[in-house]
Amino acid sequence: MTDTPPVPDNEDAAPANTATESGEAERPLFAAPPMGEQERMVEAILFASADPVSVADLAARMPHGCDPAEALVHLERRYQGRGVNLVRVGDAWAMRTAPDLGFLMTHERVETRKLSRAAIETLAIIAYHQPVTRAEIEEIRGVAVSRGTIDQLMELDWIRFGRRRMTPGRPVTYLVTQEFLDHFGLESARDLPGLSELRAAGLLESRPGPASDMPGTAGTDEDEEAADAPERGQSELFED
Amino acid sequence: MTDTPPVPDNEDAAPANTATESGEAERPLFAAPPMGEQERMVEAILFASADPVSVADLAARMPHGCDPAEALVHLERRYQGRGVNLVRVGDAWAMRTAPDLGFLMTHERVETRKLSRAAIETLAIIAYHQPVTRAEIEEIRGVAVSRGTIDQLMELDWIRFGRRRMTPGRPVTYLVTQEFLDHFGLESARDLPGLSELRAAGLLESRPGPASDMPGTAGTDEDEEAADAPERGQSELFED
Amino acid sequence: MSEAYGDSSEWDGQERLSVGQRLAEEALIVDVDGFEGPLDLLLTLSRSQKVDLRRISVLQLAEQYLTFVERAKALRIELAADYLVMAAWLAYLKSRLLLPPDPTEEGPSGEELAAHLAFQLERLQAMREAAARLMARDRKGQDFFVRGIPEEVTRTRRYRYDATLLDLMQAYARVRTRDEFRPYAFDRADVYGLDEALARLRAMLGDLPGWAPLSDFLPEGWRGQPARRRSATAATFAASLELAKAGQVELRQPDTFATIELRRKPSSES
Repeated sequence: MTDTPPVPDNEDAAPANTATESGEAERPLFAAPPMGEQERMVEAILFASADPVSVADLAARMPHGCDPAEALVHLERRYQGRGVNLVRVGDAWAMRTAPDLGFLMTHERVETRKLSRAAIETLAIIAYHQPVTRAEIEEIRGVAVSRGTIDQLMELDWIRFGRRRMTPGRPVTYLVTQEFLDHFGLESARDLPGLSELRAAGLLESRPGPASDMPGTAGTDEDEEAADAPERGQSELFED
Repeated sequence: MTDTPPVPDNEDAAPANTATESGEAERPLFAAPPMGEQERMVEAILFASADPVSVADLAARMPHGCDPAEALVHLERRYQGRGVNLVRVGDAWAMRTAPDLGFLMTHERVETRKLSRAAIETLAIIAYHQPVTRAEIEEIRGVAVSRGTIDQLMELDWIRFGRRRMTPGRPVTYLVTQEFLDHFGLESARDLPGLSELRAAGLLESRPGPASDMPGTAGTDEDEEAADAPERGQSELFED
Repeated sequence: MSEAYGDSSEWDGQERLSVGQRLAEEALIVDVDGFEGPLDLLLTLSRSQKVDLRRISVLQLAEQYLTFVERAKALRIELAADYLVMAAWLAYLKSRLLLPPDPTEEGPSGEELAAHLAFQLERLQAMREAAARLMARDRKGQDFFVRGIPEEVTRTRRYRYDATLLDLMQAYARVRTRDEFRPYAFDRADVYGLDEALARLRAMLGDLPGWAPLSDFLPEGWRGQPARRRSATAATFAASLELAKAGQVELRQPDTFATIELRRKPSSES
C-alpha cells in the first residue's frame, strides 16, 4: 500500500552478515538499501512476478542505487540446493521448483495412447456424417459399435449428443464437438477432406469407388436440420 | 486426489548431498527421506501453489513416512525475515511476499472493486460473530442486508454458508472462508483484531432485546429466516 | 457533522439556535439518505454527547432524535417509515423513563429498554471499528503477494488418447475402401421386392372393409427409415397397380399428391 519511497527501515530484518559490512556512516542521502535488503526485494519480486524478470526491470522497480545483479548472485547462492532454485531464463530470472522434485508437482502420469481402431473409425464416421445415429455408424462400419467406444469418445469430449432423429425409436444422433475441431485443427467439420481428396493424397489407394461424395454436405450443420431431416437419409451418401 | 499412499519411488531423484549423508544400508525399506529433504519438498510444494496447502495435502503428496508438520517448523524459521515468508492460513500453509515489500509490487497489485460500507460491515459482523444468520446481521446493523451484499462477499469467496441454525425457520448461517483468512493475512478467525476485547466487553454476545417490538431490529427480514432466531452465542466458536 | 450540534441542551428551544447551528442541522437532515437507517442516525447523534457509549444518556438521545424528526417534518422532508417507527418507539421509551414505573404494567422497564438500545449502539460502533481495523490490515494482492508462476498440480492419473488428423482420415478411408472392396452384390437389405408386396397385399385384401390409404399396407419395419419406407412404398404401389390391372382392387387419389387409397373391388366378390 505504501507509495512512499522505501526507506531502509528493515535493516534488522536483513541478515547480519550483509547489513553490517557496509560503512553506515559514509552513506549519502538516498543511499541504496543494504545488500541484504536488496536481496529480499529481488526475492519478493521474482516470487510474485508472473514472468521472469530481467536485471534491468529489477533495477527499475527497486529503489534508486540498488544493484540487482549483485543481489541475484547472493540470492542464487542462498537457494542453491533448496527446494526452489533461482534460474536464468534468457536474460531474465525466475524462481522455479528444483527439477529433482518435479515428481511432487506432477502427481499424475499422463500416458498418451493411440485410440483403438474401433474408436478412430467411429470418430471418423461421426465427423464425416454428422449428425449420425449409432445404427448408421454400424451400417457404415459393418460391425456393432460398443457402448465403451462411444463413451470413450464422449469422455474425450470429441463427440456429443445431437438431436434425436424424428424416426421410430427416436434414435439419438452424434455430432463432433468444438473440442474435436480444436484438437484436429479444423475450423469446421466441413473442412474435412473429401474422399476424392483422400484418394488424391494416396490415402485411398485402389480403384475409384462409386462414391463421389463430399463429406459434410449432408448435415455437418449443427442441430437445426437434424430433427426434420428424416427424408434425406444419411445413408444416401452411400447409395449412389 | 489419490488416496493411495504415495510410494517413495523417486528416492533416486534426491540430490546427492542429502541422499548420501545418511547410512543408506541401514535405512529400512520405504524409510522417509531425511528431514532436510522433506523441508525441500515442502518448500517446493508451497512455492508451486498460489493457494494455501493443508498439512494433510502435503503429507499425501510427499513420500510415505514424511512429517510435513516438522518440516514446516524448519521452513518457517528459514524464511523468517526474508523477502518471502511462510504463513499459516487456517490449517494450511502458504508462501507470501513480506508485507513491507508491497511497495515493489506495483505490477502485481490487484485492483479491487471498492466495497460498500454495508459490505464491509456485513463482512466484519460475519467474521466476528460467525456462525451468524442474516437476521442477526440485520439486528446488529439495524437495517436489512441486501442480497447483493451477500452475493458480493460470496463472489469474493470471503464468506460461505455454514450449517442451518436449529431454530424455527432453520435459517442458514454464514462463516468466513480460508480465502478470507488468506486475503487479510490471518492465521485463523481467532486472530481477528480486537476479538478478545470485544468478547470481554460482551459485544459478541447475541443479547436478546427486552422488548420484542424494538424497532429497526425485527421485520427487516427479506426472506424466510426467523427474525427472532435465538440465542446461541456466536462467540462460542472462539471460546476455548 | 455531529460535532456541529453543540450542546444538546440547545435543542430544547429551537428558536435559540444560531444560524450556523441551524445550517448544520439541516445538513444532517438533508443527508438522511446517507444514513443507514435509524440506528445509524442514532449512533451519529449519540456522538454529540461526547461520552463513552456506555454512559450515554438514552433519554437525551431520544429527545435529540425526536427533535430531529420534528425538524425534518418542519422542513417537509420525507422520512422513511422506519425513522418514524423509531420515533414513536423512542417517544414511548421517553415516557417510560420519565414517568414513575407502574407496578401493574407488564414487560421490561424503561431502564431495561434504554440499556438495550445503548448496547445496540455500542455493538454497532464496535463492529464499525472492527471493520475499519480489518480493512486496514495488510491485504493479499495489495500488500503481500502470492506466487506469480504457480505450478499447477493435478492429482489424477489419466491416459491421454491421441489421434492426428491423418489417423482420422486414414480410418475413414479404411472404412470406405472396405466397402469398395466388397464383392459386388445388390444390397437387398433395404429393398422391398414387388413379389413380397404383391403377396402381402393379396393376403390383406380379404379383411379390407373400405377405402384405406396405401401407407397402411406397408409392412412393419418398413415405415420408419426413409430408404426402407421409400422402397416399400414403391413396391406396394406397384403391387396395387398390378392388382388393379387384374381387377381385384380400385385405386383413387382425390388430388395431386394427395394420399393414394385403395379398396377391394366390389364386383370381384361375385
